[in-house]
Amino acid sequence: MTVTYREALRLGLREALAADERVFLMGEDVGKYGGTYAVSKGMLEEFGPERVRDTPLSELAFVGAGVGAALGGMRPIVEVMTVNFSLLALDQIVNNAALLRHMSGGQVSVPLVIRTSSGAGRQLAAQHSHSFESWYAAIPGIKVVAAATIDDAHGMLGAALAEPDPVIVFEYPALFETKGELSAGKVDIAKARVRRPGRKVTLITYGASLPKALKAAEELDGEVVDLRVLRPLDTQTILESVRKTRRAVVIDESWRSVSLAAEVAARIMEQGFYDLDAPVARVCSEEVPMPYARHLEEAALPQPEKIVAAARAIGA
Amino acid sequence: MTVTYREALRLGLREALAADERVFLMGEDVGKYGGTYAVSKGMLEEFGPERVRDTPLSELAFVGAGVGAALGGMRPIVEVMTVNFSLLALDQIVNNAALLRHMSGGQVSVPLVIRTSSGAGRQLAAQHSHSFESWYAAIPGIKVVAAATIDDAHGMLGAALAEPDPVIVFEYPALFETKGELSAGKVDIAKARVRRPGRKVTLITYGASLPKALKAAEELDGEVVDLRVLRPLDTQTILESVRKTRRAVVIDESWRSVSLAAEVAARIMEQGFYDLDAPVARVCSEEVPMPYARHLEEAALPQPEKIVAAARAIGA
Amino acid sequence: MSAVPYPREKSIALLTDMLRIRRLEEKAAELYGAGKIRGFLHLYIGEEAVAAGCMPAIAAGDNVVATYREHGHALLRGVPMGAIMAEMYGKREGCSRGRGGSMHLFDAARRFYGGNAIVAGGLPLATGLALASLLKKESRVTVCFFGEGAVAEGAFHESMNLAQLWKLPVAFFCENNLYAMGTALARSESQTDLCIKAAAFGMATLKVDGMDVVATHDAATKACAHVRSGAGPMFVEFQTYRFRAHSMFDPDLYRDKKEIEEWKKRGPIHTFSARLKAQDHLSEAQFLDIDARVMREVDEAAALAEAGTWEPVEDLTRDVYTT
Amino acid sequence: MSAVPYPREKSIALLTDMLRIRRLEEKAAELYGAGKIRGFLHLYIGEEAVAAGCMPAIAAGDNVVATYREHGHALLRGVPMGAIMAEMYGKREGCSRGRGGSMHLFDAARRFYGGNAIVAGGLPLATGLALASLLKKESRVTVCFFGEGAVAEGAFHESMNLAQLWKLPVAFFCENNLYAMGTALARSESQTDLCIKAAAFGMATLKVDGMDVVATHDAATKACAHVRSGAGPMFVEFQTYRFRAHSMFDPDLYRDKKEIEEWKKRGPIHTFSARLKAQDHLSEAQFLDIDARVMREVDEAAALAEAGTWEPVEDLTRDVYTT
Ligand SMILES: Cc1ncc(C[n+]2csc(CCOP(=O)(O)OP(=O)(O)O)c2C)c(N)n1
Ligand SMILES: Cc1ncc(C[n+]2csc(CCOP(=O)(O)OP(=O)(O)O)c2C)c(N)n1
Ligand SMILES: [Mg+2]
Ligand SMILES: [Mg+2]
Repeated sequence: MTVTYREALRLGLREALAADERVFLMGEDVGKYGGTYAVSKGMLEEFGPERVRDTPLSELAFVGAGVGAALGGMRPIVEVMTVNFSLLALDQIVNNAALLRHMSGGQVSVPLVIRTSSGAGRQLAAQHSHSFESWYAAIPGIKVVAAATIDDAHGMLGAALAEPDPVIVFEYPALFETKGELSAGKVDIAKARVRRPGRKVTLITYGASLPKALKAAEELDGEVVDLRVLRPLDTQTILESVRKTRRAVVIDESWRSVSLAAEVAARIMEQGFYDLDAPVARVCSEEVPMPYARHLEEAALPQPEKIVAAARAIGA
Repeated sequence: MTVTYREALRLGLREALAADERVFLMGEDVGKYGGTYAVSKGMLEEFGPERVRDTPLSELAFVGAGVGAALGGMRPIVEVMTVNFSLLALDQIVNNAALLRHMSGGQVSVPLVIRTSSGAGRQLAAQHSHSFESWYAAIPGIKVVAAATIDDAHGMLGAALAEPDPVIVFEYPALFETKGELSAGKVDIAKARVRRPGRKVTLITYGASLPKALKAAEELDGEVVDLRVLRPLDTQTILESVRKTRRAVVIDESWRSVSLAAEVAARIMEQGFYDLDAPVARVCSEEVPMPYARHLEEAALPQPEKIVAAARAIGA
Repeated sequence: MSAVPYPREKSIALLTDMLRIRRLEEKAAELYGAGKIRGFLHLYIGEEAVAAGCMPAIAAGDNVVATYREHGHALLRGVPMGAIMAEMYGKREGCSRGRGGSMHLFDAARRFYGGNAIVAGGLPLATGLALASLLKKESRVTVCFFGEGAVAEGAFHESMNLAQLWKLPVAFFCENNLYAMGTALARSESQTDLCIKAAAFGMATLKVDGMDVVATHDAATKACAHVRSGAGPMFVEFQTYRFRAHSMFDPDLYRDKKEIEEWKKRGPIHTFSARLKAQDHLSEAQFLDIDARVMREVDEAAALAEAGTWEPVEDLTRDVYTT
Repeated sequence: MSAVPYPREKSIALLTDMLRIRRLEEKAAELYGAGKIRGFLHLYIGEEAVAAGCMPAIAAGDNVVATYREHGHALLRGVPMGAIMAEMYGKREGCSRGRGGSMHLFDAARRFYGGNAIVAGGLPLATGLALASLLKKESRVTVCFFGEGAVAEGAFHESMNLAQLWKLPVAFFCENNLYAMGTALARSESQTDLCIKAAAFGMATLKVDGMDVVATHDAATKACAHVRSGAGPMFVEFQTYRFRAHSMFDPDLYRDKKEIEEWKKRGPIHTFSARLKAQDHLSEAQFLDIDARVMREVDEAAALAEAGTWEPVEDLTRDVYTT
């Protein structure tokens, strides 16, 4: 079946609500409006206002309420419109969702799923365009996944709901119109995946940068690793590829400094140093608040040409 | 003059308030209580309630009010008791303090200084012990400094207030009782500093880990670089030292994944790869919410022995 | 239909202001369709009486903080229409140099502090601007516009408390258009009388018909005088309605078409025009003449934007830091 | 001095509960001085009538969420004193396995969800627990304790609105001891009548003398019945006072010693004892006997903590994830 990324998300969401009575969705405009990106369109009608709950603009409280509802035996899916607004809820995500299990000595689990969207590319300017996956990937106690493909857009939510611990699922508006084949099977949320085999350089990425890396790989005979799971990182898959290609470029839409790309580079350094023929390179967003003007936004983001140039610069 | 780190902070604060009428301090319990860590003790009496303002428990609003007051021509010093609570204010720090200048096309500056404390070591458990310097160091538009010495505890605040842009000054309760000589001069907030010369390995760190690194360096003939400025990083000083020692260990109290230590390692990789005789190693906090029990807390944190072991493991 | 209690000139100015917003935004919508303007575009059409009534009540030395639905506020604060249009195009001639776009119009010289797109994010900012005025003993009012959706946010609560506790010179102007995106007020607030919420902080409040530019102007005048007198902050609820969808992406399926039609009957421009006509302060010819002038201004603005230049890509990272 | 309207047995139980908190905390303070307990230790001494009155009104199936000043709440919820003391020691036998310490007492089996040390951070959690009950159609009340300092936080505002909007079965029990660390209520809230703040959400409210265990017990009973009936949330303000400093680090210089002395006259244990004695429900000998029993419990708890074991360092990273 050929579907768009958005349809895949919607299918996954409907299946999740249909499969388990404990699952419910809450967030701003998920119901009557149909979801900012129309992902939850039709769900209110299908599952009713108890299970598809529009919330007031109160990110801190409704994310925290998700933590509480998870403690109380439900399987909440909390939607935060964009990761930019999630900063308002970060206290509840870090200090409650992530810590409660450990600080109670292992007595409780918090099976909360947070869905949020990330990334630029639609000229939404500085307060709506940043990528904070890197921060979430730094927090012990939560898992973080990023859906870059049709199958992951469809399947990651269900896999996240099967986890006993908090999972943040990143979705990418820049990919919403992409189309592809939906396979029948389930997806894991444990492993990175090689999306394209190649010989000359490993391109490591996630989320909306995956198509850009794939495009660059054509020109480079590059192997493309889609991280998929940003916490805990699947270091093994990365290292296996690097061992083969001996060169790596990490592509990450985060600002460069202290990005997930830095972590990947540091791990390759620590565990694959002697496999490298050249230093690991990074292609990240420029260190600038995302500008509105299209040409500036494009210049601020990772692009296939920059990836190719970075790979060439390390000899690929 | 021999003073404690706390006294140095207090001196710096008093000088800042005395030097410029536009400077004022606000935060929870900075006034009547005298500051959680007694840093602002006596300031209310000396400078009055207009300029030493106790705030309600409202991190988001009073940090945001600091941004506004800076726009309005003041030089606010906003104290957030610990960096853990700063998560509640992160939206204002990122989406206003850091972005306003750029998203207005360079029309405004936000000369706001945020003082906050960071780090573990006093058995305050998971909600009061984490280090989020790494996150702040990732944000374009702000500067981030960490005071690890008596002189920096004294001088960084004044230097921060001289900046036209937002600066976050990290202070370390674990160091509050340390004593040392206070020199007369001003400090810059531009460069890292070599705190101890050495030949065999470069130990790169900041904040409360500095004394640990210095201790480890004794045993290792290590050179210790105190980053001091966490954003923008002074890569040059790091590279110069690594060029000499050919080995580096980065010590960072953050959780290991996506830490500032990762960034330092990535930069050394990018710009100093061919100077290295071995991979850069990291000694960070274990990826666990900080436990209360003392022996577990100690085990979770970087310690001199771990630093020595990490350096030995890369051949130093 | 009550008579407008203002001298004709003042009334005509208010009418012209409303028309300027309306025509600017109609043009913006058209240009959005043509792909000249991108990103989010939030139209103020239907709500013009609020900005038009408030802005003349706000002194040149006062501060204004607004939201992403701020074309009208920026325009009437004095930002040239061409600079606004160029900003929406992303051109260097834009009032935020093309960095901000529709949601982030800024004009520091006119003390117009955005264009803030985090809901309720402007309230702490306004509170701080007012704190600066208090500390500097300036007789400056800070006016903060925001939608009723913002009232649910913690930032609202914390800011209201700080402002009232410290008696800050800030006016909170809540544009209650009944919807936050697709969420009706009654579906997001347990207490739908927003003045009761504000009064619970001990704050002075006013509730006014936001479709009537006379009412909004009088309320804003009162509020600014109250705040300027040192009596502390004030909260004003403007009851209004947006005639268009939330943004250009919104299919607008969550409200009754009849409801929209009912509100349109109260449209601020035609009702005010009718009153002026009834009292012989306006003729149809005069209206058309004003409108033609406004349309010329709009066309010139669009032409300026069209002719504007792109920031060189090499300058991408300028203005992240001051130095 | 009004008579206590309860059967003697019930009164004695309330008295005993208050004493158990008092003696446990006095011991904890002593052990803190001895370096056995570390980190932050926040004593509840003076406020015992609140937890003691509330806990018997809360059913076994209900949920309780508390703050870092929660020894009393945990104890009266049924957490064994030894498990509390061991937790403060950081021992494996502690109710949070030594991971939490004084600020993070947990007992999932007793539905005691902390021990939360981010001020107001427990309110969203409690709101969510109540939401789960609503969705699961359980007749379960969630009771959330917090200090008056929390009322200024955005989390309070957002949670109150959600709870009332959705008519959630949650009781907000605000322990107003007049100070948040060194900040007096009047210096942090523009509106110091907290019930007015709560009522602005349309929520039912009660204000009660938090020094009188009869008053607290009756109020908590009423509130839980209200919430359990499906009538929606309720806010109760308990007016109380802490006799000790905020934490062991606090030099307590921000309040008048006379003020403390005045409040001590209203101390919940001696006033309640006096009433019971006046109505012949208690003799001095009986009091001493109860106290001796309580002291034995405290000594046993301390002994258990002392004899407790340390979690092996190899287990440092356990319980970060469930799997
Ligand atoms: C913190 C935050 N959450 C969500 C959004 C997405 N969003 C943008 S506008 C809006 C509705 C705001 O409604 P209201 O405050 O009533 O203003 P209006 O658009 O009606 O003028 C929402 C939910 C946002 N920008 N910021
Ligand atoms: C969000 C946050 N800000 C600040 C603190 C530091 N702090 C701990 S307790 C406290 C005072 C809280 O007062 P209140 O809510 O009245 O409770 P009480 O201590 O009086 O019981 C403060 C400021 C914190 N723990 N969390
Ligand atoms: Mg609205
Ligand atoms: Mg209190």
